[in-house]
Amino acid sequence: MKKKVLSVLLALTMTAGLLVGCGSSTETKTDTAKEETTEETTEAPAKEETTEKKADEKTDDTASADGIAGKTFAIVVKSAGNPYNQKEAEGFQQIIEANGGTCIIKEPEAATADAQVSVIQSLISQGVDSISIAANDENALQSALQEAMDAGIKVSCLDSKVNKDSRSTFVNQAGTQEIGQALMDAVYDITGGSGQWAVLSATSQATNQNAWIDAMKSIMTEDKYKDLELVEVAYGDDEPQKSTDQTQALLSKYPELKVICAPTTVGISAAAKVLQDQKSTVKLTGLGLPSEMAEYIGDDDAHSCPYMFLWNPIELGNLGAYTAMALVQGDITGAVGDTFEAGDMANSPYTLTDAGDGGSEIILGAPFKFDPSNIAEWKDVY
Amino acid sequence: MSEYILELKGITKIFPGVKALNNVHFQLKPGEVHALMGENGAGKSTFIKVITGVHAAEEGQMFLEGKEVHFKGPRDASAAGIAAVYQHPTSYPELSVTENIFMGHEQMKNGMIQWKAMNQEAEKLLARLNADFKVTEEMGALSVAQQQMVEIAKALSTNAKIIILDEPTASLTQNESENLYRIVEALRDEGVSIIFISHRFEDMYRLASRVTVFRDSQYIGTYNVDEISNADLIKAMVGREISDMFPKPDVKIGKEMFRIEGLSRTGFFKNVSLNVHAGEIVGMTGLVGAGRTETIESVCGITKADSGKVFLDGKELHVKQPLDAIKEGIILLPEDRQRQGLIMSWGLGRNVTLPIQSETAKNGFNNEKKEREIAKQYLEEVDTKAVTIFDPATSLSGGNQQKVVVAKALAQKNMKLIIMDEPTKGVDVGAKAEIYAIMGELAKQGYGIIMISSEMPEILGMCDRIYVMCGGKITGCLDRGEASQEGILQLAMEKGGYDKKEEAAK
Amino acid sequence: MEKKSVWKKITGSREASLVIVLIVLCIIVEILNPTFLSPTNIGQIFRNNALTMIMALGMLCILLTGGIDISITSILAFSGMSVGMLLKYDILHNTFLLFLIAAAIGLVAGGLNGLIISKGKVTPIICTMGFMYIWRGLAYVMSNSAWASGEDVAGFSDFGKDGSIGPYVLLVLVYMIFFVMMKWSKFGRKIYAVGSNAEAARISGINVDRILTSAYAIMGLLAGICGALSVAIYASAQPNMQYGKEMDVIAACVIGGVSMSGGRGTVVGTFFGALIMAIIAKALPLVGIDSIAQNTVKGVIILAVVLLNVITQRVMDKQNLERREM
Amino acid sequence: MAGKSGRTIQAVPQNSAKKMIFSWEGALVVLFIALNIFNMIISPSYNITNILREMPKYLAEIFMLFGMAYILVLGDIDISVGSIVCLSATLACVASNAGLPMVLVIAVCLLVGTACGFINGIILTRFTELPAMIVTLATQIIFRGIAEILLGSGGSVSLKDTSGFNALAMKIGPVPLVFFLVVIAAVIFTVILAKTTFGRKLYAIGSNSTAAYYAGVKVQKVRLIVFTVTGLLAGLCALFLTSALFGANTTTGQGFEMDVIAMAVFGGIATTGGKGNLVGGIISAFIIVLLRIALGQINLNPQLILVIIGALLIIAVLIPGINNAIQAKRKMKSA
Repeated sequence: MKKKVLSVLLALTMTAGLLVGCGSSTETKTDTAKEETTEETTEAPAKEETTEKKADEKTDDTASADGIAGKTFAIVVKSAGNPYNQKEAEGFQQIIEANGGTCIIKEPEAATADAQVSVIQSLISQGVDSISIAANDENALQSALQEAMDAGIKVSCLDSKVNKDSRSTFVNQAGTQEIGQALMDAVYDITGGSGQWAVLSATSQATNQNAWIDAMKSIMTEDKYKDLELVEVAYGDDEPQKSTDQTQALLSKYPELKVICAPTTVGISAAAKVLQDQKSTVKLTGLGLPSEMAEYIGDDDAHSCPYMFLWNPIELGNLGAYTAMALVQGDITGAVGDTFEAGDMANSPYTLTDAGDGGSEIILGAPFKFDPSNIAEWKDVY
Repeated sequence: MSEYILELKGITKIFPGVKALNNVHFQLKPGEVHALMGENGAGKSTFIKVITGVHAAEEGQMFLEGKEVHFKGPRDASAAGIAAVYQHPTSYPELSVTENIFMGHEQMKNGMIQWKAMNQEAEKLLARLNADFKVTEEMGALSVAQQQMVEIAKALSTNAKIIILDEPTASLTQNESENLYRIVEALRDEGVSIIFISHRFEDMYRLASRVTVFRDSQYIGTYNVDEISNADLIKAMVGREISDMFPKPDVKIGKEMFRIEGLSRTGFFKNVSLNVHAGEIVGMTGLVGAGRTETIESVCGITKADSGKVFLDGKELHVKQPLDAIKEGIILLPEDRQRQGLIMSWGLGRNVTLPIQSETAKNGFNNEKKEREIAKQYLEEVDTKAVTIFDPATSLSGGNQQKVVVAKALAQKNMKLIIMDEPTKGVDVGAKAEIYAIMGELAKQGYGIIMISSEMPEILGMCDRIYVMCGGKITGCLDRGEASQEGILQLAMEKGGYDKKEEAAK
Repeated sequence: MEKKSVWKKITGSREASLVIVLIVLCIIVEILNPTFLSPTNIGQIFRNNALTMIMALGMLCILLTGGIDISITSILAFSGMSVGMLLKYDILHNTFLLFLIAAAIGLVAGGLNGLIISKGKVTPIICTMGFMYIWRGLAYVMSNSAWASGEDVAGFSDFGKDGSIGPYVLLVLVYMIFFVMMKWSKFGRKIYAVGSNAEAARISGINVDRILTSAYAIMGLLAGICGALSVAIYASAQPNMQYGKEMDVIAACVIGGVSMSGGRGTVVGTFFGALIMAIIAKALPLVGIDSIAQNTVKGVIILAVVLLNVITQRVMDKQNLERREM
Repeated sequence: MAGKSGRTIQAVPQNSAKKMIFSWEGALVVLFIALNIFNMIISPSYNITNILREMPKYLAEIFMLFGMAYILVLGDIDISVGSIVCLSATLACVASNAGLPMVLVIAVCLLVGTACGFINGIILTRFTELPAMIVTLATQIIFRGIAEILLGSGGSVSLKDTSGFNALAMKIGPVPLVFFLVVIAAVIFTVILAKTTFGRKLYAIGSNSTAAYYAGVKVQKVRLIVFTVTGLLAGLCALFLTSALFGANTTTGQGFEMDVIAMAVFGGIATTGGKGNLVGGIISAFIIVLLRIALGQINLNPQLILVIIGALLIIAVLIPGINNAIQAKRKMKSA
């Protein structure tokens, strides 16, 4: 009896709450149109039609309007509490706000695709105009992002892509092939052209790292690198403790090892510390944040890493912002061959190129080399 | 200097919702054994806890050797030379005997516990009590009687002037009790004052010189043991007269209904055979650890026997789990009511209908209305002192809890054999008589009854036949006529049992 | 007769059976990879797992009282992040003071757990689950998405540098203190008493609430110290540090024979349990188990050791019963 | 019968409105209403369409609440459910990509979950000495570990053909299919727990498993069933999660176990067993989900959201204790 009454009460409050919710929603500006159409139509196809129509209207509006004033741009990073992501988001925010737009920086609760889905859903609710995302999984966000696109939101990704059906375009920090080539040449250079080397990656599932490692492997088949032997790809799961264990295991398993290449920011700093503490002759290269790695970069034996690479996450964020603005303003649609201006960025204007997966991409530039000569200058930037 | 070593005046203790003690008095002379009696719930245990500083009384004064004292905690009492051995052994099963003895007053040197010295001291204490176990043994591995001895050793280790024994004999067999009596007498002769709480009259007669009775949280009176009759004492405790303690009805014994043949379980009991007839009350007695409870638990499917057969009404049973036994009509009233018999946080009604809920249910849905009716019927039938069937089991006294367990058994319609394991353990005298009456009634209705008990009077008073066990074997079977306390004791301490006799015969 | 009692001692003691598991594990790994038992490797085993090993002692106290604490790595992250931030923004560089601050943060966090559990009568797993979210979240908020990098913590990390004896000294010191405390101090024995029978402990004058609070406070203290130690060893403070590792700590204790229902467990057992976990972590990459299979192997080993404990216990019980046979 | 004193015992249950309102569930209902009002004030996007759109992912989690509630009532715990979701989702994707028809894919997903739950149950019932916490901790690592092996170096698998899973994600009007399924499951599980003999047995075991065993309850069989069903529910969760993610990866379902335990505990189900009911659990699940949605909509730092949930959890479990203390004091005065 008690429970029956309770459930009735519950049902009542739910409906009441929701009704009031609908009422109040009509006051919100961006949602109004969509809201009413979904309320009136019950069939799914009809809904798609209306939302598409709405999307068209929006594009028309923005094309004629001046700039992006009043528009909201969201950036979804991979995870919270990571300076690389933070710099990327800051770069994004800087450009959007300079141009009069509103910027939302969204961090998922955890570094998982699940958590990013909730974030995207929340952004759709808020009726943002653009979502730029650094994906934790290439495919898992597809349905959420398609829903966003159906709702008229421009979706682009940066840093770590989603598949071609889930995005308009991808802002790539550097070409996969270029990164592979740069790292491979670094290994060749540091080993002196022959000997054993190993890779310390993030998780075995990390999309970017896997792509780069694959690129390195394919480059290694060239005749130039025939004396190099890749002994193992170890995974430190982007945890300092596990990365340390793995680095130490590499050292004791392969006494002949000459170079470790760590294309991940957590892995490279953990490995750098191990090598430097042990005064090991093994050298390190890879991709790392200058601020994290300043301690370990140097040409002498006291430092474990002669040089490493990265791109500028702030510039990546900047370019992501320009791309999102161009999409919202209708300057580009995401088709290969589109070009757009990106303020005073070095390589502006940028052109969309074929990403190799059927979609388009925009490449920021070549990876940047950090060595003892410039590390001091960059370590305070990012 | 006062005549009394300990004196309490006008003690009142209030718990949320109840007055556990209402203006009670108590006087203890140096070097006497003073019995404290009363039904469960009369406030004895609370009173003890007030003396030992576990509870602080709301009103009243306490004098130790004439000086008023205020204990803020058990430490103060212990420092003043008061030690208590509680009803439920307050031991630490995972810790060693030494540690149990010295917990709270370890011997220290430079901030370090002196294990070696403590072990030696503990050995001395145990030797004084004629104990036969090592001080390094884990408490949990000891028998109840041995644990009791550790508790006494613990009291002695504080050089207590006053030792309180709260129902020390409740879990002991006759000769274990005898040993305890000797220890208590020795302590008394050394000048220690002892407060002794017990439900057993024999304890009181054997040891105490004076007795104080509490009833319903109130002080009734203090009497010299020599001067008060048994009936008067019971009347003081219960508040009414109990005419017949053991109302054993004259029942015509029917045909054999239940038989065990050669039941064995490694390490617990071996080659146990017994039988029960319709309308017969069969007793099983022996020392604690003789294998009585373990045998019965195997019969009821709680544990598995290694070999042997069980027959009910001529049909061999294959009991794998308790439910199988219950379905066959073998109902067990387990020894430990609070752990095995009842779900203490539940209402009485739910407890009664737990085993039969599937039978009253429709398509798996509980028929709550019918369950309430059944619960009410049987709880009233055994005359449970409760207000509603929704009262939690925790709110009842031990005796009434036992009645709920009985009601739970009675509610099972297919009951044929009822096995009661220590049915009156921790039950006060009034409720005891009522439980005996129910047993008699059940026998009259033709049920077979097995009663496991360590209490000699009820075994002798209620049983038609008595099986005695020792060391996991049945050492003898006595008829009502031929049974005597001495005869039973002799069998209970005899090792070897039937086998030995058979071998001798060969 | 003498022989039998020695044998009985070996089979009867859980620590002894742990040593056997440990030796077997070491032999297998050593055969598969002969570099395993090199001094460097052994040193690294202790250094890399110092955090788990130290926190296992606190967890021992808590499991002894019959509780559990799953907030420890969040407390660790919070205190570690505090240390990292103090260093990053050049507020404080004194190694000793930083450890002291980390310890104080841990003590307060643990004490809070203890107070809510003992005075508020809240089940430990729920209370510490709440704080697991809270401290971790606050670590993120405090970090403001920045890490303390190797350069930021440069001087401080010398304490935990490979080659520095700092972590070893700390490890040995903490184990010695606990070994003495749990066996020879009144406080240590009171923890056992409370876990074994809280009601009895209350009656014998032990302030149960205070012991409970202290146990959680000690756990917090160790977690706090480990926060600073983690920053020193890995020369980096990140808000997600040691995420999920509380389960490793609990597993280490259980493998070491600490009962989750309270009252049973020793410092020596905990040490061996933590060591087994450490060796698993160290050995898996060394023996060439494919890295994607390493978690499975780790889980199977934990389960196997725990089941082995139960089976051994059952066999021992059965033998005891047969001995009792008349 | 003998000794009868003619005393009667009340057997009519008292149904007082006051008791109901002051129950934990009553408080939760009030909180639920208050929360909705609060949410509407803080977030302009908080309306039915958005809630229904954001909810399916959380609804999939709520499936596991039912199993977890049962397990907590038993006095056990299962921290492997998140990993079971991961393994089931992985195998479902693998099966779907292998070209199996949707019906079989669903069967695979549910069977894998059930099998995992059964493994937990078998270990726990065969080795009753072991606490559920440590066993499910080990299987938590193992189940996700197996998924990691299956997923291989990519670490994620995506559906080649999403049509089948699209059907699962379909909406009836604005309401997603999964919402109806959750409601149906909620009714079934609530009724079973509250009204049937099986539910009563769960409470009996959770309150005192020894006494329940003596009273003829097949304790280990019931535990085995409950753990297995929880596995099945985790499989169901995996199915709907996959229909939202179109794939699976090694982090799928991570942390779900803590989410559902928090929901159950906030709903008044004690981890010590024998207490609480699903009405409370379900209301609290919606409270937590709606709070998350609203706070997400105002772009609060997600870590702060976790801090708030953590604090709410602790306050929720502290209230009964404080309440008891106050009541005891009041009784003390009246006595």
